[in-house]
Amino acid sequence: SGKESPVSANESIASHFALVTAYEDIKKRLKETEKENAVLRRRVRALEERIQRTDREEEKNVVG
Amino acid sequence: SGKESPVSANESIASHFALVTAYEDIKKRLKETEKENAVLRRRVRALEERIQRTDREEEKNVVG
Amino acid sequence: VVSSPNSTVQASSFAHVIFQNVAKMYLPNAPLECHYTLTPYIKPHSKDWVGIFKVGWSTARDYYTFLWSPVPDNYVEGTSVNRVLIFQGYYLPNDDGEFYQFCYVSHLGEIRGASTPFQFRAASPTDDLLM
Amino acid sequence: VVSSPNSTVQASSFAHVIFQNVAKMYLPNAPLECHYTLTPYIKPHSKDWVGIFKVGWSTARDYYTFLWSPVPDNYVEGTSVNRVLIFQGYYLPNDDGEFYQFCYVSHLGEIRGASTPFQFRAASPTDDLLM
Repeated sequence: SGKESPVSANESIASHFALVTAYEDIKKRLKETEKENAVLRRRVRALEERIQRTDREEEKNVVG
Repeated sequence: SGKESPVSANESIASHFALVTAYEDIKKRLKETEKENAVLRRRVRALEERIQRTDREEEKNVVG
Repeated sequence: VVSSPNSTVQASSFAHVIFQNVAKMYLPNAPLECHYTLTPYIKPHSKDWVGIFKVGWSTARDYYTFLWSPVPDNYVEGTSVNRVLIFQGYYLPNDDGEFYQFCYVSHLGEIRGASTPFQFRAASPTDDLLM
Repeated sequence: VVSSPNSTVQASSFAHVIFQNVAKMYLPNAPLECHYTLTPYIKPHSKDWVGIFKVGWSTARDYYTFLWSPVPDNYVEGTSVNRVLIFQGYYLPNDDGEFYQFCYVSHLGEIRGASTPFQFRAASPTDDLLM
């Protein structure tokens, strides 16, 4: 950001190309990570529900 | 990708600036999502261990 | 085709318009509010416009859709002004998994501001991206 | 400063060198293998080099570190050649949370290839990024 030296059109196109390459990959990774995240959230919810059910059953056993 | 018309230096710099803005934000989101992911993985592991413990205890109760 | 080499002066001008409260997701086919601030560094013109661009665009002609940015009523030069434009759902991209961004383009075709990216995503009960 | 406007010819030349098997993470302070393919479209020169750049770099002078890319022994023009360079750990970035990429730069300073991005991250037992 401190660099204010003029950059040639060709260099500017080259750095843009390189950034596009990087951006496309980071975008892909973000989408993959978001998908994994959704899967993990569902898994957490399912496990939590299972534990709640078990807890309720145990309570019944103790009370009954 | 089909567009092969020459782009001026200024336009090239402008589109680069816009891409940098987008890239920086997507990068930030990837990092945040990866962190969430790590938290979720730990949560899944903790819940799974808890369920395994409960299952073992129940088995003992049944057997004992 | 090649323009003057004053890229450093140009560079700072890319942030003369600041987009505010840009969401990560918008509903397709629903009106989209675009909030932005004209900083004192820009002199608005009635033929300035705000475009929605797919991230990675090459030229100002690559816009997906656009709206004119009217000069504010009672505009005083050198002041900061908040503006809102509403894109109608009909003209917006579908839920296509792509990232888009707003850009403010002057009547001379210069980019004066670019937003963070957003997607168009249909609401889904299985989507809960909040922790 | 402004170069000739043959940007379309130039554009395709950015993929004349293809980086292979680029990881998402590398250990800092450990030797880093960089694999790449010289396609038949590039005529390698002994003063060509491969640099590690922080993503978002502006000019070829912004490299973090670099190695010369020697012309392969028995090189036959117009053929495809796989190459490996090994960056020594001492010269690599630390675990700084930034993204870097390899770029192949010709002896004339032209970018002829760019890799996908990677980070330097110290190994940690709590890190399990695999599902």
